[in-house]
Amino acid sequence: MSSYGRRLVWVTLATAIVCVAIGLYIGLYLTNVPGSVAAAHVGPVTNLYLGTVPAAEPTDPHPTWVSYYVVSPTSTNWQHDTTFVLPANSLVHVTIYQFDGDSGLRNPFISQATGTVGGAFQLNGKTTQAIDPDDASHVFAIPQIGLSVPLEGVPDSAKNPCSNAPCPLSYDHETISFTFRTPAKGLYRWQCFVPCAAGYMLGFGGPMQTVGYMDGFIKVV
Amino acid sequence: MEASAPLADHIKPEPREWQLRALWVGARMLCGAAAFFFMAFLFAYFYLRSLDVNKSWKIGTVNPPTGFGVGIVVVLVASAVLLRMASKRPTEALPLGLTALALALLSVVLQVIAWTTLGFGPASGGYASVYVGWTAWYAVFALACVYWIETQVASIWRMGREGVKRPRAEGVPADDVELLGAGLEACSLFWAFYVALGVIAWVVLYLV
Amino acid sequence: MNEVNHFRRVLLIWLVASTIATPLVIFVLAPIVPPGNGTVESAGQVTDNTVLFGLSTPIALAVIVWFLYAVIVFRERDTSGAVLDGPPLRGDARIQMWWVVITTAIVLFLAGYGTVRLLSDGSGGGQGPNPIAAPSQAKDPPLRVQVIAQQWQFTYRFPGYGGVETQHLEIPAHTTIELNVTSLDVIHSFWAYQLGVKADANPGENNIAYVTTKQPLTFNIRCAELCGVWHGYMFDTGRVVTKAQFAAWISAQRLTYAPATKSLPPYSNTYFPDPQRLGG
Amino acid sequence: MSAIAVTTEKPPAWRRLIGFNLLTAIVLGIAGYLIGYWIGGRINTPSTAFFSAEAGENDISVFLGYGFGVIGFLIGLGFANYPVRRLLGYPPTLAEHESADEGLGRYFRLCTDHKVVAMQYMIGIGFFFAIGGLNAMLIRTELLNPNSHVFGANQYLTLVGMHGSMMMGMMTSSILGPFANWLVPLMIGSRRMAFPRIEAFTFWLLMAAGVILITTIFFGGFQTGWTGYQPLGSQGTAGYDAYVGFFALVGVSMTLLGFNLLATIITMRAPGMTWTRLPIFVWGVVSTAILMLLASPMLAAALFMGAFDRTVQTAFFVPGNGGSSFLWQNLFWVFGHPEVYIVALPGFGIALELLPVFCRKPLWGYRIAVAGMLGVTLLSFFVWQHHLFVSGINADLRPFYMLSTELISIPTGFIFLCAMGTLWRGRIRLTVPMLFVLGWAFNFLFGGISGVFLSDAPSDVTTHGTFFSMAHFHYTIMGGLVFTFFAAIYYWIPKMTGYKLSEVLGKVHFWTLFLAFNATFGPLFALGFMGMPRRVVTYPTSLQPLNDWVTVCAYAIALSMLVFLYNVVASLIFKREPEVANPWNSKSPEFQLPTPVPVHDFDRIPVFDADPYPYGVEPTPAPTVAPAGGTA
Repeated sequence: MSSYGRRLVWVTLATAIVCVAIGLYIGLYLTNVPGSVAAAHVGPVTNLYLGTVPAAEPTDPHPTWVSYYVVSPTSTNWQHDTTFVLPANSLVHVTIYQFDGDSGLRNPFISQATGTVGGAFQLNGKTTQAIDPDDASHVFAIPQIGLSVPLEGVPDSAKNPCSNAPCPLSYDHETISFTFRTPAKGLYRWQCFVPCAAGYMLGFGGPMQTVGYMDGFIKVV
Repeated sequence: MEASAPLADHIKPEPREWQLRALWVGARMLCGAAAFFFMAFLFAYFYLRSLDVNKSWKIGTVNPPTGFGVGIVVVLVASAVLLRMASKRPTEALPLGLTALALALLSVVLQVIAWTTLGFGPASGGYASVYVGWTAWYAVFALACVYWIETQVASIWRMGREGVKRPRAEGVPADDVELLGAGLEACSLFWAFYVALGVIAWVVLYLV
Repeated sequence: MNEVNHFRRVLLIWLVASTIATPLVIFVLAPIVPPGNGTVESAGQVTDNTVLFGLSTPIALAVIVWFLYAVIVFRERDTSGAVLDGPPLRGDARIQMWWVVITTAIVLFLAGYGTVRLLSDGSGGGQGPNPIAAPSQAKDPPLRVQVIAQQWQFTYRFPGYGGVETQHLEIPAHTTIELNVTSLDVIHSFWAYQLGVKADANPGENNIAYVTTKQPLTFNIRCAELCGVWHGYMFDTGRVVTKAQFAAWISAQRLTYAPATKSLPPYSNTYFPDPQRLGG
Repeated sequence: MSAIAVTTEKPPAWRRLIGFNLLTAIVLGIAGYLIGYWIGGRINTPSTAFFSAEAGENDISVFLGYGFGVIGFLIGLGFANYPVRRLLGYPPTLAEHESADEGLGRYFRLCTDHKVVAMQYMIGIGFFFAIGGLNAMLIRTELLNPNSHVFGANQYLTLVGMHGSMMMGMMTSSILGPFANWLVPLMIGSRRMAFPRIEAFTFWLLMAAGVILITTIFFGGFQTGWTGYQPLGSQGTAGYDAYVGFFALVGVSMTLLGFNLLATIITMRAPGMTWTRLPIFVWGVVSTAILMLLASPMLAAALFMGAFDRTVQTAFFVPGNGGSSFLWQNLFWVFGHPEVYIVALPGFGIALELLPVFCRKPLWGYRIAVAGMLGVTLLSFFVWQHHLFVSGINADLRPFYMLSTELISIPTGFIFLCAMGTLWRGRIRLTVPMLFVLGWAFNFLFGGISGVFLSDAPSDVTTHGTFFSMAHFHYTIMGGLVFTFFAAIYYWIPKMTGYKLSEVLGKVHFWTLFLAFNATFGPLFALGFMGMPRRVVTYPTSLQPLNDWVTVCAYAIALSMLVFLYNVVASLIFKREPEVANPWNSKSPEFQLPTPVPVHDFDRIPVFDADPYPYGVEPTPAPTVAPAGGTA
């Protein structure tokens, strides 16, 4: 082969490798973005069922991380997605099956529910406005619309705690439910405010800073 | 390993004093870099101490291991003095250098023992952090110095055994004796400076 | 053509350009440069920016005119390929001296002016726990508001009103506000854009910034220091309202947040909530 | 050049791959990483509260993995051979693998020829520059729309941090690495660097650092930006360990690079090359090297503290435990501001070095230019707290830092004065390098003036931490450093490689880059004033049109870079038109040597009797350097 031809081959080869590498590189950034789930419509209100667990499934890339899940009404089917698609300007009834123990809040102010219809929520069927900040296990908050609901932790004395997802309702849990009005169309983020990321400084690393665990989006359509 | 080509005949060597001067200048510049490195720890010490955020400069009982501190500093100073003497007295360089080397190594060993017998952990507040960080990196670079001193001592030893070779082919115009002298001077100067930094660390960590 | 002519022509072009551009910049561009006229501090920043714009326009023009003139006029036009050299000018002590004098004068003026402006009222910047420049407090003590940053929202505490903590910020008009900015976790920065206020929120540190409000207005609050994954979403909208509205608002807030207020720690300049190191 | 060409038969290809070279280095690097990771796993005992076992990751493992990996990499390259020989007392040597017989192989192993190291730097830095640029494109893609995300919020922040770290960490050496290593020995009349092995070491260490930074993707990235503020950094996943490891190695590499250059320039100037005859580029290198030598160790120290916080659980930056977030800010910016000038000063040097050549005039005001550079060097150690005007830290010192920061514009002004003086009445030839120098002047002017807004504490309240400051430092670094970097490439690459670069493509590259650059970063000033903070994944909808415009222009920058890449590949790999020894009729020493420059540069160390700017002197004095006769 001529010297020119050889160079051509090398350069073409190098270009191809570089293009593949760039594709892989961008792909690495694009992956691990969790999918979105539409909330179920039951009657006039939209229902959203969520579950919180102390650890994700053993097959998860981060099996030790706490996480939110989308669950079926009877907590049988668990889906690891944290973008919830909700209809705009309508009431959404959220039910959260809370399987995690308590961690306590950094800012006790968040122990009070705000932004829900009626300014309160149902804790195991009991209307509650605020909980003891030290008993909080997680918070479901959409700061952009002022929604914030503390989730009571399963007491340490629980006999049958769930260690990782999926958790059927037979395990000890707290059921929190509330209704809120969705805002206009757009993308809103939600997060947890309890320093629940075990093993990270201030409890706010890892799952607290990774969309797909204790953070996600509300996609209002 | 050395695959370099010897200089061709028509290529004249560079001035012989260049490499000697480079060693002289290099040692002094390394002193500057080392000083700035440990200045960060000095700054951290006084900064955290003066802020005393959350009254956590010392959490619980945090007392430096004074006995080890004094021991380490004495050993370090002795080592630096001996190595400096070695560079000034070529005839006694080998025994002096060997002793300095042993003492330098001893200082690191003492430091390691001191860590295992500390009454506090790294998390016991600002002082504990600075103590652990500062002594750890001091020991790491002291080990690097131990290596440097060892190369000098080993060169003296080998030259004594194999005799002096006149100018070498690999582009070093200065002869072995000159290079050895310059290398030992640079090494001993930096080691002396480094030990001075250690004395400052000792004053700050144990006495202030 | 001799040197003096060139120099005079550059000077002339620069003078003309500056005379046209500088007023345009000062009177047209600078007033529309935010953060606007909403508070004493933001108005002060606009004034400050105007001065900087006004000064930098002729300076920038001087350099640009000089470069353009040189490149156009002194461009090599000999296309024969011969490489001809210019005159071997190696410097001129007089010009260098004047350059030093002029630039030093401008710089000292700017530093002096900035210092005066800064010390007059603090310019809305965070000044740490012991502010050196506070607005004149002749009439009444400033309203103290604590801004608590955490990952990832701001909440606000009013020590003068039973230590109530609120989700949003409303402040009265025509009042000097003392913002005490602190953080519960990492570094944030409280940036109230239209108020002309920016103060970093540091964990375990109290950072005080002053603002003197004027008319009612709505302002945007954003976090201006990277604080983690939702840094970009850490924003809020605050309002400056009349004093009466503020009184009504704050009592309503006290009522609404009574349950949460009970569990709050006593008001303090800084907070060190547990756990410090590890969560879980 | 080498007189003794050993004519042995070449061993087969597979045999040549075995030995101390890049391939071995990569294998040993990976092996070292695995060993370190394994050892770290042994150390970690979940019973102690100190280690964050619950996080499902082990920082000690990661750090030890990086450490052992780097050591394995360096051993594979052959960096351990000489130290072991010295350990056994064998006398010092200076050269390794400098023989031209080794051909391209030299570029893939430890080679102490300063020209080879320079070319290695050029390729290596260019590679990471491309990654940094790619990150920028991805960032701008994300910012196309405030309400829908291409990347996850944490992936976006990782991109921002990668872009910043890549550019600030790797590009710091973008001029000192390739150009100073290549030019300084030729300009001052020595054949080599004072410590050639350290020279090679800085390069390979930097490459290891760059690879470590890229591995952050596999550990979850880091969400702190290039400033790595604590305690946010300590919250991060193991991805932040990559940031710490990267910057610590960059700090070490920069310290040694500065050390080596400074030692060379101080001790190895040829007879007659007095301080006042040094080419101005060398003065730029001197001032930069001083900053590198003294400021970088503090960065390394700060990062070591951060690494300790994450592994052995010290509390340097944990406010509730006796540490302070301010400590990191102070230590980082004590390094960080000199760092900013580390990337600006070489640009000054190149601009002032090239202007005389293309104005056909001596450098106007040589001494004041030197004073300007050294003044910047000195002052840059006293300005760092202007990054902290609103942080609440030492607020009473703000007037001082305002003054010191604005004072630094005086020595910077000297550089402009000298540029303007050199242009005056010259015979200006608008070649591609000259265009880039003029582009530098224009961009840096606006970078400098916007810097005054940021240095003015009242004005800084609004502009701090916004796109305004982002635009400012892109004007100084991209508009300043990168433009001079390209000026240097177009000016010296023909000399370094011996092949011509296409002038037409060069001009296309310049004009597209210049226009796209200003169209991109100019509006960012406005965006900053309009309230857009840095590093945000979303922004008010009202700012979308301007952001979209910026994104489109940023893509234009990328296209412009592709033109450059095409030019390099087409000209240097395919066309290969030989370049004459002195294409610019420069009177600088390096252009008096034959092309390509022989391995040993000079047959005999030259004697200088003038500075390198004897333009316009009649009759033109003979070249100050006798050409090497070896090729004759």
